[in-house]
Amino acid sequence: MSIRKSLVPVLGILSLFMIAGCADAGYTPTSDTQEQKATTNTAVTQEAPKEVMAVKLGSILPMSGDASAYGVEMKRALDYRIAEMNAEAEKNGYKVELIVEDGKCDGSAAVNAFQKLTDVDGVKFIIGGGCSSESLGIAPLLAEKKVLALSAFSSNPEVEGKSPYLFSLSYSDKLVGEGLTSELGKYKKVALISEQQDYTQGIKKIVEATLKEKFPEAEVVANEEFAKGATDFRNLLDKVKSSGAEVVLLNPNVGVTAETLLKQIAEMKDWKVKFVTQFAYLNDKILGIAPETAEGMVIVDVPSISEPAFVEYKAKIVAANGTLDNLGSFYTATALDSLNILTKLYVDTNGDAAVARDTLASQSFTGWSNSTLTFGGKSFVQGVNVAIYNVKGGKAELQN
Amino acid sequence: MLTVENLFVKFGKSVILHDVSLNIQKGEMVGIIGPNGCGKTTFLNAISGFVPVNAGSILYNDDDVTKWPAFKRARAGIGRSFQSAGVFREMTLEENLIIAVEHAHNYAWWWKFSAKHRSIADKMVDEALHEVGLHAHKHSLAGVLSGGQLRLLELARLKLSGGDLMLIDEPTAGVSPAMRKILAETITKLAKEGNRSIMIVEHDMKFLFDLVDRVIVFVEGQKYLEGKPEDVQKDKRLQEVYFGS
Amino acid sequence: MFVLQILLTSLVTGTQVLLLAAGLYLIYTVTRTVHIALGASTIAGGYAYYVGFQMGLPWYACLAFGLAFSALLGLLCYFLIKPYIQKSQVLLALLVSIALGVALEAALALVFGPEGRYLMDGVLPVFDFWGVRVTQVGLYTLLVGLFTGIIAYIFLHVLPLGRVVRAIAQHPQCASLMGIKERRVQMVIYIVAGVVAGIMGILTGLNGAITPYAGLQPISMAFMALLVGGLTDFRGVALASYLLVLIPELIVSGNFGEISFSSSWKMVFVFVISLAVLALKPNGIFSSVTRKS
Amino acid sequence: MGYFLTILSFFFNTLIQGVAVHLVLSLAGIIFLGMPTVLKASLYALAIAEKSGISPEVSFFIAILVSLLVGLLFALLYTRVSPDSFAVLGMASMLALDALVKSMDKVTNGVLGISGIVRPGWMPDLMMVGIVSVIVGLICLFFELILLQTPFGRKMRGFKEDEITLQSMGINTKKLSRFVIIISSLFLSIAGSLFLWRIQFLDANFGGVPALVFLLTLGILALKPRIRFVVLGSAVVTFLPEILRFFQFPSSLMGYIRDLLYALFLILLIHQLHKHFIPSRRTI
Repeated sequence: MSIRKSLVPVLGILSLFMIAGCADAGYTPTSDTQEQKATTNTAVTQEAPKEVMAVKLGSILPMSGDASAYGVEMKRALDYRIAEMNAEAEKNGYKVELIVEDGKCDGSAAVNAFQKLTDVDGVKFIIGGGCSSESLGIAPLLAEKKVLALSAFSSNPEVEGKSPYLFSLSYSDKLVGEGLTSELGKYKKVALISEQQDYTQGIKKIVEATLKEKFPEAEVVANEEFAKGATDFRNLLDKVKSSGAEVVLLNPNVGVTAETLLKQIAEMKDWKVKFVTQFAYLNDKILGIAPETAEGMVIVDVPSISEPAFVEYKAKIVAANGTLDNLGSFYTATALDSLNILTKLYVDTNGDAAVARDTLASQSFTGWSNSTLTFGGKSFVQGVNVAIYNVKGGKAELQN
Repeated sequence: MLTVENLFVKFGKSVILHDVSLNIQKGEMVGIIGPNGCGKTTFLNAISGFVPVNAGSILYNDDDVTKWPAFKRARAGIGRSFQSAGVFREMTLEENLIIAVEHAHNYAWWWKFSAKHRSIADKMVDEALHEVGLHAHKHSLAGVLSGGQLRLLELARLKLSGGDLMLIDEPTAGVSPAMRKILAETITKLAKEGNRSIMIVEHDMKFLFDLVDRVIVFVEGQKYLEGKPEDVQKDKRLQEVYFGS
Repeated sequence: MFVLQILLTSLVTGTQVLLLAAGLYLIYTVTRTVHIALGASTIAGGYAYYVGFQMGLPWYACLAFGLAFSALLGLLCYFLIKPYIQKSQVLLALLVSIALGVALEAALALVFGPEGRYLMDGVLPVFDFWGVRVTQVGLYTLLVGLFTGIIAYIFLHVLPLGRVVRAIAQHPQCASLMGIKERRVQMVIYIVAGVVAGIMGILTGLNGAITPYAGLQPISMAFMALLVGGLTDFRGVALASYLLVLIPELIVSGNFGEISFSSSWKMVFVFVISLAVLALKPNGIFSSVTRKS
Repeated sequence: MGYFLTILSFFFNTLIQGVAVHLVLSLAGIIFLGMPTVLKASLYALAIAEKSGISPEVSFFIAILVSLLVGLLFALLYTRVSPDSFAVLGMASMLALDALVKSMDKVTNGVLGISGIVRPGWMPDLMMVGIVSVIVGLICLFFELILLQTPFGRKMRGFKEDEITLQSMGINTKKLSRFVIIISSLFLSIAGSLFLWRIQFLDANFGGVPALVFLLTLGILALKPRIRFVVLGSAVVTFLPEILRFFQFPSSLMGYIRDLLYALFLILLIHQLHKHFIPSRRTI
């Protein structure tokens, strides 16, 4: 009978496992980039003369997929700061080792990366998740393993209260949503056009809720969604136009989708209506394509950091490791703050994540992104307010 | 055994079978001949259920099977062979026959694991293979057999399926004269043993006339001539059909 | 006026699907292969045009470059799928075609990045008449669609090569008996289908933007148009292409008081309609029953 | 230790999917491109049931029920339309379900996917999930081993080669093909549930063309009606992506390189193996 014949390969495969298993010990996944490898090697060979604490931090960032630009640029900022800190390792008394894993801006990949960081590398302090989908993916696992996660640019309001061990230095989209709604509330008939993507869906949910709560008399006459990466919005725009909306919220993802949407609105020469949008349109190249359509558009966005010391420091990182355009000034600041705060907590609590969590939740810290960074028991940092821009002649000018 | 009344088969606008009626008794061997495209194979397909019938009825052992699907008719006992030998080339000869045995006697799913069942089935398969002289190839894939051997295997399978009406479609197509003699013996044995009725569609008139009790000639989807082989052979209308007047 | 505008825009989208369905129809009827990779090769044609556009070539040079690339791609697809056509292994031909589609899309994403690209700068020029608007590219699409339809009709029903194609489609064996070099005709068909698909890719890219993974949805719709329309008559396929675009667009654009579906629901309705039609008439709306045996 | 467990449970999870694909694609020759749809539908059933407060075990049965239901729909469709229509409709169903899931965000949480999926009580950590995957994987493999020895197994092999001859032997090929589609849907949802409990996150983009290519590669590797090909196929598909880790690709391109290599591997594989494939089903 063929059972005997088919057992042979089964045993063969299982033995393959044994090899993979024991090879596992010395196995460091190659998703770390080249220089990362360099740092881990130097840490092992160089015998530190004085007792220097090894601060082991993990990080889950979108290194591939759609948001890869954010992950790659944030890693540049982190690497620069770590190199700076490790140069004075003896003086500070600690040396930082960062293991970066690719979360692919995708929940299941983030969970894989998390399991690898915690099981294989024994990490207890994590900078990340990067995208909101990554943070939401790993949130349920944090408490179980007592791992502290501080995110730099997860802004989806669902992160609020998701896990006592998950914090985000980013403003919550709730803030941007409320800013948008206060603009939309000035009109009776409102239309929403949003892309099916996690950031834009987060914004849409907040705007819908806040409109109902704060502006009951404003009627949502059209609430349109389009699939991610769509390129033809003409029928959708005609439907919104025929709904008689006085103000339209444009809520696409940044980049080509936002540009295509504006171009196809510009094709409708006879449609005069007020546009309100989020930071996707805070981009002179896109506004420049159809200045007369964008005239009078209101853009609600994140505060920008213009403090000279920070601008100069950021310029040094760009000179050393490359551009940070996609990450932007605010998120570069939160990236550096997340590293500094986690390192400080690790040193103060000698790597005890539970105590570090309580400290982070209760006390306040100083950082680049804000003079005082306090969580006050919340998942999002408190005291961040939005910036409002008005478009004039193809240029976005700060209003307040 | 089998009664066909006013059978009409159409494809789109073209009429393939035109008002055909036929009757076959138990144990009778009937041959069907006729020029290409006269509807011989379609007639077999209609009886075995592979082609829908537009009008008329087919009665088999006093069941009206006109509307039955093909597998239901086969279960009722209408066996069928094909021009290009309905045999599974990727399976061994033994497996080809085992499928028929286990289905005809509806063995339980675990029969392969009981020695008793295995020996009974083995005996049946060996016996059938010896009858058609293919026992030497029992464990080789059916794909290695020649055209004639494939037909013999198909006949062996038909015997094991145990139907009492066999529709055989051009058994001699592409078969050497020597093999034709073996085929004729096998078909006769098949009919005599189980007192089965056989209907053979064939081009080779000499092969057919020695074998069957009655011959029917089809022309343009209609029954044109019927009778004993000797009478039909001498009938000048037959010459007209084949060689033109 | 609103409904008229929806009709016109859907007519343009429907023509895009029709162009793809025409390519599919040729390949499917002659070689019985479900050529999924045609979706990815339309996008590749668009990217070829984009490369020319980046190099600053005039539009006709870009077009020539795009179509030449599509033809080459059609040839490559043919050579990769040829062994399976001869041995009539539909399953393997389909799997190779799917894998080819995935490989092409991944390669495009690697070379051009996941972000969309424009084949034309700035806002598209628009024609306004009777309160309805159509983009210049949209008008070209309609003209090309009409032109291809007429050529296809003449090609299939008048010219000798057309009869050859239909002969191979109905009965490949006896076609080769009559001395028709089946191999060469199949190759020509793959190239022609590639070029027609390339035209579609370029027009779609010009009319909006082009992204590497935009090939799967149009090819699925074109295929469903092929099946819903019935494989025996291209006019059925043409009508089905427009119906499968128009009906979902109307449902999605309609505002029936409380329940209103947004445009992300389109693919759901396309699938439901095709399922319903094929369940009722498995051979498509316009197919005539022919003797199978 | 954890990473080894992940690979182990991934392998056995692939094995269960391998059995599902082996039955419907390799054995019966049915081009079932709707497999990712069945998988995604049953996973969403499990996730939504759990999120609405139902216990994981009961949610598992709801997922099984949904997969059987969707499998039945595909089974009825298979016997109604031509094999090519069935293949194309299967692929289109992937796009339709994706659009549906992302648009009904009140129920499915839309593009954000569903996170925090709870494992059953007796399966608290990765270790237990790994062990359960191994056990269930072996049970499914053994089930198919037995199945191939039964009359059903032989009929399926016959079905792939020549459905007409089977019908002429009195076998109801419509019932046969429906049964095999439903059985493979059942296996798919078992594999899917184990995967979901391991990952505890259901991504809205799950089950697209990459998942289809994954399943089809499994099907092609195991095109022979023998169990050892299913095991071999699952091993190759599990360890293939691991090879990629040893090349120093810039991580932002990793996703696309993986898809490209997978697809090229499939084309090469078919090219090598097609010499001894049997011609597809003959109609009279």
